[in-house]
Amino acid sequence: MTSPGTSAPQSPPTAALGADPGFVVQLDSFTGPLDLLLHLLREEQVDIADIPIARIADQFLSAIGQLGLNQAADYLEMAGRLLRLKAQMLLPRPSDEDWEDPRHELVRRLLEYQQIKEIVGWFERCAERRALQYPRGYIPPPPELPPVPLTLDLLQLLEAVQRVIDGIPEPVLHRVVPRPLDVEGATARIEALLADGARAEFNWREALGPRPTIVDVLSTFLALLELAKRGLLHLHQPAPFADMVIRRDTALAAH
Amino acid sequence: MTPLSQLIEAALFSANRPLTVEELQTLDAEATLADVRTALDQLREHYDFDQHAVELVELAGGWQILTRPAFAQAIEQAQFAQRTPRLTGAALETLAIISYRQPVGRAEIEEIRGVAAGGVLRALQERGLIEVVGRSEQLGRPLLYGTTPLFLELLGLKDLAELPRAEELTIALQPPRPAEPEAEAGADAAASVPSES
Amino acid sequence: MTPLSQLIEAALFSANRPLTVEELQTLDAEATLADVRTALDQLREHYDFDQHAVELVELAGGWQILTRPAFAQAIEQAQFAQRTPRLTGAALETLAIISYRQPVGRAEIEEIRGVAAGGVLRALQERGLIEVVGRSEQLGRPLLYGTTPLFLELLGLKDLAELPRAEELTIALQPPRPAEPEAEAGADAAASVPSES
Repeated sequence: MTSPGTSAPQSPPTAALGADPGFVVQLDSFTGPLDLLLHLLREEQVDIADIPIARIADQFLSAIGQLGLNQAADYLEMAGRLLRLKAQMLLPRPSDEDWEDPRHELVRRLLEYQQIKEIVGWFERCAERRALQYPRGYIPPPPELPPVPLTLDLLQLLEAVQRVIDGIPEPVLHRVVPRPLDVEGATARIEALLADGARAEFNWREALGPRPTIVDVLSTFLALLELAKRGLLHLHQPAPFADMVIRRDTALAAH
Repeated sequence: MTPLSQLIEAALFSANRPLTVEELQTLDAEATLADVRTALDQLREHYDFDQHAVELVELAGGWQILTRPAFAQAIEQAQFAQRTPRLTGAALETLAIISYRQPVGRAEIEEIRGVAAGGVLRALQERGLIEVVGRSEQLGRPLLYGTTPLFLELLGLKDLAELPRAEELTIALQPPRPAEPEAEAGADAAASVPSES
Repeated sequence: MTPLSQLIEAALFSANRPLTVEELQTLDAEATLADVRTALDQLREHYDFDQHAVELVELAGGWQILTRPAFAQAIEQAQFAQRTPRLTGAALETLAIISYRQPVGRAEIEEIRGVAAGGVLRALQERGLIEVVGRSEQLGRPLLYGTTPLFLELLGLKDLAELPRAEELTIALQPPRPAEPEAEAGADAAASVPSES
């Protein structure tokens, strides 16, 4: 899901994000962002239905400050969600009746996840009980038996052929139809990167967006070629098969 | 011990997994399924009555001879046999989701856990605890997963119907699909599910 | 059954090798070697007297519970009967892919069916229906499989040209594409283009 290298490089959030020095959690012991979130809620002894989003969001961010990059994407997604909620909670409420709690979806997911955790607890007790019973340790080797005569006919084979064909994912072309090329979107992403004056060049993969599909790759590629043709950027490849590097056109930078 | 109980005992001693009543029936061409069940009962009672250290356990749709829990500590201390390695938290959560929602695709699992699931799914498949049971009709025809008999064996369950029902859990969230106890129907059920939604 | 015989039975059942009298003594700190020998005798007599299908055997300097030779034939027959002459669905589908796309490598088969193919390929090879026909020029030089003369014989075909055409399987799949195109693959393909310009 998170193929490293394709998504824009994400630096892990640093301790600067509202870290509480007295607050230490061992992230390895959590199975994911929801697990961590549940732990924080339990620590704070708050009601799941009425989460103090601002406080919890800050704690979540400080907790993931120590994250390794390979896990980062899953936790960062949740961090982003919490920050968005934090902002939404600060908005003035129209009236109590009309107000739709923006936390609703998060609460639903937390409850669903808690249910999974309860089942996990039940599984663990079952497995623990089962592990107290040992099967026979020595299993005699299976006897050497003459081969069983085999029956096979053409109809069986052709039925299998049909099953295989039925199971083949739709050809690529068909799947492209509902998601046409989005060269404009890709152009906007590239222009945003070019607008960042701090960097003279960047890897073209940064322009792909999160979780790129083949279509995204093609769109980005076409946009790059178009922008290069218009003289807005230079493309170059340091070595065969290496990633393309995008460089702002110096004329544009001066502009 | 009747001749059939003896045959069954010998077969169960020679197998490294639970054997079904149907498999045990092949031991004796004359025996009916009812005969096999009677002989299994006799064997179980015999082990209990004579206070053997082993017992006959119904497991994953079949029968297996296992040591009684009371002797676990002695076996472990003497290190004559090894305990099955424990599953990680991630693996257990994934199994929990699959066991209740099978047939289920990777995207749904990832949505519930909030974590990428590719590695865990592969590990569970390699351990033989889950298997591909079909393909979804949805875009890209993603693979659908279900649990295997080995999963039931690991937890010591007779069948999926032994899983706690949603109403029995403290968090009373109804899963979108109720747990289907028919493990065998996996592949066929997988193909028919999308038409329901 | 005395407590020591029970411990010994549990240990011998769960161990994967014969256990010596000294090893068995470690089960009970109070027991002497003579106690262990007495308990072993009791266990052996119990198995004999009650006509269990298993017996206590001294071999390789230790003790082991083994099924009695008298039942070996019945178990073999049952294991034979349990082997069906029919191929499983997975085996048939794999065979279908190989027959229409030979020579074909394992990766391609797995891509089409979306399931690991190692076990099925081995089974088909053991049954003499497929064989290794060469190696691919691709990275790692994977093995390529094709069907055997026995395959044709079973289907009553003179040669492969007599197979009914299944164009979807031979043509529509070319070039095979993964269900979910990995961004990596796409990126590499795209990245190699500019070098031409």
